[in-house]
Amino acid sequence: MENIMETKSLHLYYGDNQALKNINLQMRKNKITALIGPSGCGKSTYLKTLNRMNDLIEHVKIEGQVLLEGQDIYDPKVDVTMLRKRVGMVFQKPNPFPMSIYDNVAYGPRIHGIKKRSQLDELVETSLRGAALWDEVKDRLKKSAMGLSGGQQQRLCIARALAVSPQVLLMDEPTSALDPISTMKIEDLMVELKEKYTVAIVTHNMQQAARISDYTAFFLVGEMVEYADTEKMFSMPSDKRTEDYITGRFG
Amino acid sequence: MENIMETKSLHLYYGDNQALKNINLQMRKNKITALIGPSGCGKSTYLKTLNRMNDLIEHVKIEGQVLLEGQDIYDPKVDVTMLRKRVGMVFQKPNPFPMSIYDNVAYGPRIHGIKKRSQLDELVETSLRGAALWDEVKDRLKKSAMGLSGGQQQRLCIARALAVSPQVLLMDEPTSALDPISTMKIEDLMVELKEKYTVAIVTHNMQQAARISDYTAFFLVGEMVEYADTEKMFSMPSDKRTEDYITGRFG
Amino acid sequence: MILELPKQAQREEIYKSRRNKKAVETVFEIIFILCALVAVISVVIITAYMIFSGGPAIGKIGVKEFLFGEVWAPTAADPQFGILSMILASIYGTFGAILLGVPIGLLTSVFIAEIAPKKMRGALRAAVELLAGIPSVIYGLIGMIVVVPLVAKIFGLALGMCLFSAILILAVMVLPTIVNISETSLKAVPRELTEASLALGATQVQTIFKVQIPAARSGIMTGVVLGIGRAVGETMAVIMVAGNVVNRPELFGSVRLMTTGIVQEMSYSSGLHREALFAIGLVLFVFIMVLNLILNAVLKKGAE
Amino acid sequence: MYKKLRPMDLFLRGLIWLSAGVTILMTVGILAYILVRGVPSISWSFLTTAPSELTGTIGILPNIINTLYIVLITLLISTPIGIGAAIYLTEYGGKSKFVKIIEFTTETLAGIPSIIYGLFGFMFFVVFMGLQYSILAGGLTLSIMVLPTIIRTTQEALKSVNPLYREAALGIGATRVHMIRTVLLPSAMPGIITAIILSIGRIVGESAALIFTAGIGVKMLKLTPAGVFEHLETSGATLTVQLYQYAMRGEDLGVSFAIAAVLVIIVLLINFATKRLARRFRCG
Amino acid sequence: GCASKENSSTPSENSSSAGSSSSQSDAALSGILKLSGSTSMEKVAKAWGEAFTAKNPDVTVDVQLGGSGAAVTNVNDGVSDIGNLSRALKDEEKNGLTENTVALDGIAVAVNPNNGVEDLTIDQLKDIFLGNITNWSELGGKDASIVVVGREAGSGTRDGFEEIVGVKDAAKYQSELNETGQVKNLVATNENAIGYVSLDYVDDSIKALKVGGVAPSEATVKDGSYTLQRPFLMVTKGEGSALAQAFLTFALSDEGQEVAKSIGCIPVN
Ligand SMILES: Nc1ncnc2c1ncn2[C@@H]1O[C@H](COP(=O)(O)OP(=O)(O)OP(=O)(O)O)[C@@H](O)[C@H]1O
Ligand SMILES: Nc1ncnc2c1ncn2[C@@H]1O[C@H](COP(=O)(O)OP(=O)(O)OP(=O)(O)O)[C@@H](O)[C@H]1O
Ligand SMILES: [Mg+2]
Ligand SMILES: [Mg+2]
Ligand SMILES: O=P([O-])([O-])[O-]
Repeated sequence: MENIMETKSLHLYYGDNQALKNINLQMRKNKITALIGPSGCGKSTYLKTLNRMNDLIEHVKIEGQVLLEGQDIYDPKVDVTMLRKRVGMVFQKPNPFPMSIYDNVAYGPRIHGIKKRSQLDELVETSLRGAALWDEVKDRLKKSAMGLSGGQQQRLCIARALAVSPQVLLMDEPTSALDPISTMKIEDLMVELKEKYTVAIVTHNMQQAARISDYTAFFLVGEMVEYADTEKMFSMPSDKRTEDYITGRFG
Repeated sequence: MENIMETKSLHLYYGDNQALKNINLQMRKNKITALIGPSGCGKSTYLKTLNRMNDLIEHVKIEGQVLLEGQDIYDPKVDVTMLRKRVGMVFQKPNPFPMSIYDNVAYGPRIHGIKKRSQLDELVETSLRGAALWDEVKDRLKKSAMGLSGGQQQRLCIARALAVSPQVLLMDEPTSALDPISTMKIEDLMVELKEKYTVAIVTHNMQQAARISDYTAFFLVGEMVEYADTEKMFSMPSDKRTEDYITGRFG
Repeated sequence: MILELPKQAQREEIYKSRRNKKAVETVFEIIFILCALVAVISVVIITAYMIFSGGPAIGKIGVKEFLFGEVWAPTAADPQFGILSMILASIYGTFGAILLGVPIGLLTSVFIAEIAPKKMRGALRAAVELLAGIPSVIYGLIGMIVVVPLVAKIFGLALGMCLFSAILILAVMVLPTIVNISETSLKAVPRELTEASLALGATQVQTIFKVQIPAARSGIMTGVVLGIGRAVGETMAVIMVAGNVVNRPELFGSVRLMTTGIVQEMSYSSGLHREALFAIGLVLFVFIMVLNLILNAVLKKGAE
Repeated sequence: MYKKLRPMDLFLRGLIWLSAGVTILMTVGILAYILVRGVPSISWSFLTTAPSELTGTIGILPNIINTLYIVLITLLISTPIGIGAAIYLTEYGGKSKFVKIIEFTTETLAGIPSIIYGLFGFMFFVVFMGLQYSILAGGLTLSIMVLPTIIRTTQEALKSVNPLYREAALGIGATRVHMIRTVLLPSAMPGIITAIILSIGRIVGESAALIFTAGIGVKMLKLTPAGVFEHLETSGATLTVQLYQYAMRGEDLGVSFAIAAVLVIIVLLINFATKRLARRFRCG
Repeated sequence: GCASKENSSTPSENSSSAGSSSSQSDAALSGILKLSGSTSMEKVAKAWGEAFTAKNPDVTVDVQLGGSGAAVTNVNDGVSDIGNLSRALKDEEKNGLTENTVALDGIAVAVNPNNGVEDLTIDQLKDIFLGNITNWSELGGKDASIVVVGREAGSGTRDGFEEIVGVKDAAKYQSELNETGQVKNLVATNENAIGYVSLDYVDDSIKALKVGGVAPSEATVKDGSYTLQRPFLMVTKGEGSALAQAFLTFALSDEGQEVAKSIGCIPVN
């Protein structure tokens, strides 16, 4: 099995406060990896280290390595914008830009130098199709994205991320703001996406993790307690704490 | 069994939106009644009709009757402040006033005309004892309440409510913001309180409802689906939807 | 479903940093820093100018003679530069304005935030904003034409231009500042506190005075401090109603405040006289700076 | 449980109503007084001529033009600088000491009374820079004066832009400058326009800082290419300054009130515009 | 006399004496000419400015106020090209300045038209302004306290008045105002006020008292019988710019003096 991303003895500190402790995790290519754990355990923090969104925060100190196809992404020579193009991110709350649906999706490609109208049109369509949103919005591409429902907005954000054709797609609780039907659509989508992309998803919903992911990592107060095949993790976790958490005994 | 509060065919509308539909519920004296149901089903709304906190919201329309010991509390002649003195409320998020611990507890009694220092001292002590907080704060009564931990603050709010000696105590998810240890303390407290007060509690935590309440009402999109003895409700709910909810099949 | 993405959008080396992109970033960052520096430089230059043009005069006149001298005779054969009367007039004027403006302003803000019918609030706010937007010269005009004769009539004065008239005008002028800021901070009082109080059986008025106003204290203080700043610094409205004679301040006597003292003589003064006027400016400036520090302290305390 | 009378409540309630009543009556009174006395004196020729000593007529066209000039110069200088500074403070500075210093100085600038700006502007621009009493000197002085308004309001606008937009843009690989240009500034635009309108209000209402810098000239603008620029070098009274002149001399109170009415109408328009924008701001 | 526009229509036959530049260069003149100083001279300076611009359309004449004291400071600082003074230069001010007497002016002692008093002696004025006499009844008026108003410390009018009346730096004012027009306004609106203004500001809204039995007018000022008088001066730094010189020449020309007279000033001879 091929690993696309890998973290080696990763430690992360917010000021004096250690948020990640010695994380070693290999993310398999074209698989969905779910990150679970109680609130504040460091899931989001971990996700953000994977495309250096933590750079925006002050006083963050990172030790260890994060490799993308064997290259250390924290190497000073790395161009962060190129990295983020390859490792895309979808956030917990849908955050479309206050512009048209079309412009939202075209935003990334334009940044990365695509100017030709026909090419953009094509990209926007494929991305929206990819995010299972095309049919719902194809007649209103020029309308503001703010008029979409929450679920549609979230899929738009996914389309926006797809439009720059990332290798890895990071999703931080992408369905927590959504109703059950939208949630289902996005779950289906993720499963489809993994044919072409590698997906990492943070979720609070154990059922969701069980339903869609191939691998699951369980975090607890900054540590990765267990990382395993999802099926195995949910049927017979090797760590007592994982079991407690999965069966709802705390959290 | 004596009923202290009772609602008869209660309907409540926020503008055009009906939030409560035909609620008939008798709250037993000196018992704990738990209100459960998925988010948005109207639990908080129902609780607030019991001491007319809904009066603060515009465009609320209420039909039906809410009786406190047989008196309709929505009678125009009713003095709302006296009603609220009799039907106290503790909120989801601890909300102590930004003043000393002592002044927080003495706030209600002072408002209701108690000025004598000795009397206030005594009331503050009994209320804090009642809320199982006395030992922790007796040496810092003059310190700001903002310096207390979340669990202590919540117990302070309970003490503050007790200080006006209500008959009924309404609690809206009083432990949702708290850590497990604080939660346990407050649960113990509630069980103690029911000897002297009648308690209604909204909770999202099924285990909590099962642990502490005598009666449970299950709400779903504005309707009260089922109301029964807690033990019965959790062992053999009579409604399919209740069962689905309790067993975690939705919500 | 299979995604077909154009070739151009395929993998690129993450090391391939585009140099001109970096350069643009840097250039803009520098431009933004420079913009930000303008504010700092302005303050530095203004401060330096105030000190260099006002400081020496204080030295020549003597700190004590300047700040505590009561005779202001800048063009006399033996000139004297004592500004005590002006300082006192400024302080009294400001104090009076605050004394009148704060209670009215605070209660008005309570009215707007809590009591007024919802539909009225917008109109009220608009009215207060209008009050804030009216140029001070117009207050001066109203003061001259309406207030001054009225004060003269009511109190039987020969001339209505006096400290009292100035106080009335200043009180009106600080009102919107106090109303606006108090209202904002009253609205910012967490709803939970209000609910908690009401749920304990407190009436609305009790809740306002025992919970909401105390909780909004730091915001209200901010309003007061800003109001003081506005009153101390106001010039044109005051010059039109205060009489402008350097007198030991009396409520119904003609007074000259620090600000009006500067305007009154600035354009024709020369030599030590002009420096002395700058020195008044310096005193005013220091006053405002101190206020500012107090304000910051208040805000910081509020944030805790 | 039935209602009872609470005298203290009633008393305090009465005080609140009284205070609010005083404030409202005063506002309405001031407004009505000015409009009633001023509007009848506004005529077409009053608005479109220059005053003349030779013919003894009074007109405020030069004052209107001077006001526009000063507004324009001030905004041309302070808007870009103010926005740039605000961007630095919200997007680059973080919580560094430098940012604290800038924020403190901005506060300071905001607190300095306009008479001090007048003094400073006179010493620095009029005398030291040799600009004499001129519209340019006035505009430069006011540029410093309104800077804090623009910085702070823009800062607020930038801060209130949904932080998720920033993450989203950067998450796709946009550079910071690109993100600012394509996402931040458009979203903050209503706030920035509000800042500009607030500044216009401040400039239009200013007098103390202008009397010593822009002076009290009432020269007509010469409508030649050179004249348009030459006007910057002449002194010029804005409407407010002119109002002060007429009011203090009391020669013709009708004129003072007419100008006051014009100013009040401008203030009303400005307030109305900011309200509209704020509403759009909230929805957008 | 100089009292008002109506009665000053006699054409002046005076010719200019101070200026020397010829009028053929007028056509080439352009630029901005900045004046500042005396508020008493505001009217005449602006009137000359208008007339001068009418002849030389490319010239802008920009008149600032500030009082006579400002004239000297501003000319020395280069803030103004010409300074207007409603008094003679003091010795210490003469350094490097060229002075031109462009008109004469009387200082009118102004009271409210409803005031019964008509005539005061210099000594009575002195007592009033020193605060020795504080009630109009002491002067034959009604029983009301006197409101003494004056000008700020740099004013030429104040300087001239206090000098002649003998209350230099000793006058006790109840209000100090910045401009001639403000004094006029206050006196016009306050029945008990007394102040002093330039003669060309006198109109129906105020009453100019006789001083020692002499009413102020062009004739009494010119023959010196009205003692409260002073010159109007325009000063330049050194020779002044060509534009300034041309302006002064114009002011002192027959045409210029006619303009001065038309707005109520007393021409120089
Ligand atoms: N910007 C920050 N500065 C300082 N500490 C932070 C910051 N962001 C997160 N933390 C801390 O780091 C820890 C991990 O936070 P993180 O957001 O990764 O948790 P999480 O697992 O995503 O939780 P949740 O499920 O609530 O989103 C927490 O203790 C949090 O308080
Ligand atoms: N002030 C209000 N105005 C309009 N609608 C409201 C208001 N408060 C609540 N609602 C609506 O009434 C319904 C019931 O709300 P309520 O807060 O009672 O739910 P709840 O059961 O307490 O949910 P939760 O568990 O999330 O607290 C919801 O649909 C809610 O959107
Ligand atoms: Mg998270
Ligand atoms: Mg609720
Ligand atoms: O303004 P003055 O003419 O009195 O100097």
